[in-house]
Amino acid sequence: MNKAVVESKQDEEWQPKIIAFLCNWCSYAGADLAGVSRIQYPPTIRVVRVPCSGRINPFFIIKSLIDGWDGVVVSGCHPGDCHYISGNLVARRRFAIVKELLDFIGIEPDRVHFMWASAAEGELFAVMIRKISELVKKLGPNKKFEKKW
Amino acid sequence: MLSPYIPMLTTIKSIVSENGVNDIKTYELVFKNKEDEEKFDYIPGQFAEISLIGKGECPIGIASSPTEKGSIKFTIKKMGTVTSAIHNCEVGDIIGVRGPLGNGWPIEELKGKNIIVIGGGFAFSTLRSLVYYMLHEDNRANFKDITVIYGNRNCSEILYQDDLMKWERMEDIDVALTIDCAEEGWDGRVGFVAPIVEAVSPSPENAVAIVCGPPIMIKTTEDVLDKLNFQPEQILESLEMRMKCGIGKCGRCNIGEKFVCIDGPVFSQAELRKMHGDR
Amino acid sequence: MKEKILKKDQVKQLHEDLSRYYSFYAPTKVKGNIVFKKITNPEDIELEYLNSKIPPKEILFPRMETLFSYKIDEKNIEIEPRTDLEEKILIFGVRPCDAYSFSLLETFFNFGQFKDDLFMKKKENTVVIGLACNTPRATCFCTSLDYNGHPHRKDDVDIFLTDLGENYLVNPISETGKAIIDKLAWLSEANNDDLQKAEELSKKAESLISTKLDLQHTAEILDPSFNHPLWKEVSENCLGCGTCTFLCPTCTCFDVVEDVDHYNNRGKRVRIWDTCQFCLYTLETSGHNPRNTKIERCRNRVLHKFNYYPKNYDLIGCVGCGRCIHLCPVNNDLREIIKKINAIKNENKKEEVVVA
Amino acid sequence: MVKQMGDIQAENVEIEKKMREVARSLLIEKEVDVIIGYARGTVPLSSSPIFIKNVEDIDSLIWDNLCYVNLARYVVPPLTEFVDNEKVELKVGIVSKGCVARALIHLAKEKQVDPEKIKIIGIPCNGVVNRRRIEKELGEKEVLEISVSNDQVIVKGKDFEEVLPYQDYLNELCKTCKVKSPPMSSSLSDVIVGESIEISSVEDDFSDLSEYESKTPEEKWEVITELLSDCTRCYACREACPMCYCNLCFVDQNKPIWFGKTSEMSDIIVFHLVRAMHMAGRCVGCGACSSVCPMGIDLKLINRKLEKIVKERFDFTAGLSLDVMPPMMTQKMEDSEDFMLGEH
Repeated sequence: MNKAVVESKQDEEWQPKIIAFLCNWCSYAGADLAGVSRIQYPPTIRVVRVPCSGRINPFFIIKSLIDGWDGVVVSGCHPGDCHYISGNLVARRRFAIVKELLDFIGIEPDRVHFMWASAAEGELFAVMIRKISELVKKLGPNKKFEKKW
Repeated sequence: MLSPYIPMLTTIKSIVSENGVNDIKTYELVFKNKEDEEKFDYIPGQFAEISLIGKGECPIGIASSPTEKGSIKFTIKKMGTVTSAIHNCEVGDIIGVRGPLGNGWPIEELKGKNIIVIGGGFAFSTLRSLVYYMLHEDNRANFKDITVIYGNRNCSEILYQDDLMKWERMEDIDVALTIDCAEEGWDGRVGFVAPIVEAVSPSPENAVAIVCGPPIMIKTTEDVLDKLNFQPEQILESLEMRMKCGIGKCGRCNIGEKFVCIDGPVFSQAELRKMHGDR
Repeated sequence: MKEKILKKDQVKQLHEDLSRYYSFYAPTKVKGNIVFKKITNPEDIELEYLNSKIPPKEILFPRMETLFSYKIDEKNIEIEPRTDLEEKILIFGVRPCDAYSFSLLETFFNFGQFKDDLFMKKKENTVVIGLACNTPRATCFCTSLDYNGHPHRKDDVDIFLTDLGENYLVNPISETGKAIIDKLAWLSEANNDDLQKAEELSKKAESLISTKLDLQHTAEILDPSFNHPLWKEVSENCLGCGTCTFLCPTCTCFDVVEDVDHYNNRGKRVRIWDTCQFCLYTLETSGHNPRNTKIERCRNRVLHKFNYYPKNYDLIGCVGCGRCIHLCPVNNDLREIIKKINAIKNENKKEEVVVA
Repeated sequence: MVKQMGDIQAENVEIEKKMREVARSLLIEKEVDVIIGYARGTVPLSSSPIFIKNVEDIDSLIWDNLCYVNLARYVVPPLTEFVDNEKVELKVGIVSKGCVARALIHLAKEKQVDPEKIKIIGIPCNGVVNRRRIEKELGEKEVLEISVSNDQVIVKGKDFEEVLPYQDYLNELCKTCKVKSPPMSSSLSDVIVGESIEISSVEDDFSDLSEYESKTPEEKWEVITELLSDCTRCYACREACPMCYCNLCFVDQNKPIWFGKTSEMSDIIVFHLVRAMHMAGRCVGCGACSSVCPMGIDLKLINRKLEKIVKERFDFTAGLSLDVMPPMMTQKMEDSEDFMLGEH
């Protein structure tokens, strides 16, 4: 994970590195569909597959920011479609709080994104990633948690 | 003077898996600088802080004997953050070593005595060091009878099987191996360590018993040794505790006013009885 | 006369002269708290203070200190020892109790086969300018301690200042101190009146210390009291935070952690303050914790200072600054604990078992 | 609902007297085994939690404006005692101002305390004096005595006396507190000293937050960094918090190590951020974390924000009733998604 960050620092034109937590049943399949359908989206994201968006401990998001990822995106099934019935609904409440608190301490709101994407929404997934990449790119590198040396 | 917090660098020369489930491995380390090897002048029973740069440090007993020149050995069980990371290392990787630390087995006091070495499970590493040391041709004459009693849960968990097989064939050492429950293909003793000690029944005359193992084994063995008339001064134990610095500064490994890292880890039972502290 | 006079408005000049040779640390106010900081602007120096919130041990034994740093290059590792230990440090305006804590820490860090080279080197390069304590707090009890603690104790400093109102009486104590004073030729001479005034202030300060504790026998009383029910009693309302230990001038425990910079493949091993009041302090990997409840942890803190220190180093591990008393969130008063311990003396000495 | 300020000190004395009576009868009638209350501190500007088992000690109980510790902190895990080698859970009477009772109700909801074993001795509170602020503002003058009368805090020292306006020198969270007495709650057995209040929801406009919230991310980061820069990571805030009862806090977890234990700014901020995250929908706004902080860091910004989030999103205020499910323990299909990236 950190190797990726290091590489990004050496690139000529800065590209953000975004970590994406995708739920196994919908969003990961959605990303897959985007790939199979040859829909282009920027190569800024690195995917971590999780069983369900409810699996995502808010600490995953914060740890990603500490470790220097420029953006975080979390995606799960649409409400009502969760493979585990309500995992995404539980997660949604959690994310609401994470998002507000990150905003509250002064992390730019555009660094952390939450979305729903079903297995059929390859196109939508690509559109979203394009959008997120743009937003994060505009913010520049994530330096807030960088340690002093 | 080099800071006592700075490790000496070594490279892994070989890795031997010691048990069936593969969570105990013996690492043979070679110092990168020859001078470091001379500085690392140890006796059996001492330990060292093994560090994986970037991950952290943990105290591990030295499993090799000072008579084995050229390398040092550590037997490490996969337990926490650092040991798990060490288990992911390969031959050639760099490992830091800080030591030798602790008092070690009191070799001078052991001279001229019958030595009964009682070990249980994974705690055998510093005992291996001691036995190896005593069996060395330069040292063998200094010690009288050597008895080794070593128990394990099952036969796949027995450490240092090559060494033990060698010792079993030797004339001047008695080895009693035991496993907790009978197993197919095992023709040795069966039972916990304490009853085996009772069965072997070593004489307390001019003898020292060295006990190392899990707490419950130590407890039961102590009772048996007591029954066999061993005095508390004749029973030696090696303790372990959470440590960070290993040099008596970070504060956490105290039992009463004694620090396990500098005053220990070897204490006689008589000393332990006098110590008031949490352990 | 070796004593000199430093006018209060000359502190600026003193700072200017000395900060050329030394990193000049002095008490300063940060968000309402007095702490010792490196001073660049002499206006920031705050000498009218009771005592600093964080003890000046922070300068020699910082909250976070690099043990060594390293570079990782594929499989190769390069270790870089500390190179900044030669920095000349001057600590200005230290209260006598905290000045003694430096000597105490030196005894500890220099003890035994392994010396703590980081602390010792820094201590070697440190000049301490003490400041007499004219306004001891109600919680101070330095006069009860075994080191002849006194609000005007001069032994542990290089130069000793006494606040005479308008001026400071400057008293060079050590050879280093004398050499420094010799260089500061602009200091005016002190006269006998000044000395007498300082003497009076010293007596007055002593009389202001209202807490008197009998610590003569505490160590020996504690010996057989390891399992006394007292420990449950005194730890009952303890929260288990680290306030008492973090803000104690004699607490030295630390944790060693890795601080890795993944961006640049480098890192450092640092030591950070740790405290016996935390559960993680003694928690072993197996899950066993020798000091599992706050009863054992509170006991360890008291025993460490009042029993283990006397046994190991022949001195009490407390300077009597009273920080742990007035900063404890639940007012778990050390003085009360000592009184309770001393009361054991009169009890039947049979061992009782704590019911945890 | 602003109560007419009476003579605060006289009120406190009255409450103290009644409280002791109630506590005494509870102990005598063996309704509880131990009373947890406040005792006079040995230093000014403090109070000390006390565990009373004998009726003779009842007179050590006090009630004043410095009872800042949230006593609900001491009942998780439950207090036990060995009787004939058997562990017995004690019945506890707790001196409870509004926030202590709220914490207990919430803990009961989280199944951390058994309502059967808890007896709330309800106290109407008129706020806790902001001891850290007084300490800081009086600078390097030692406070030796503090008293409250009418609407003034009188602070005395060796050669000074200061009179401070009471309302200004309350804890920041007490200033906005709307639940001064224990909220009536059917299944926690209560004894109320003074009047109790029936309250099912709290109205608040959170106007105190609007200034901060209008800042840019950079400014916010700066404020937070500045606020927390003194933190020594002694964890007094965590330990004093009735809701921080985890056996193993995320700070102490070492498999995996989530973040550093150093005193670098980024680590300090992460600690407070994640602690805040865990407090969402649970913080009862007692302000104990700020009162106990040895460095005098006031966490009210964070506490208030948490209150605001759950109030606005889930219309919930922690610890008011045993019947409402806390927001983080449940979910609804129609929860707002305004924070999510949509197709728009």
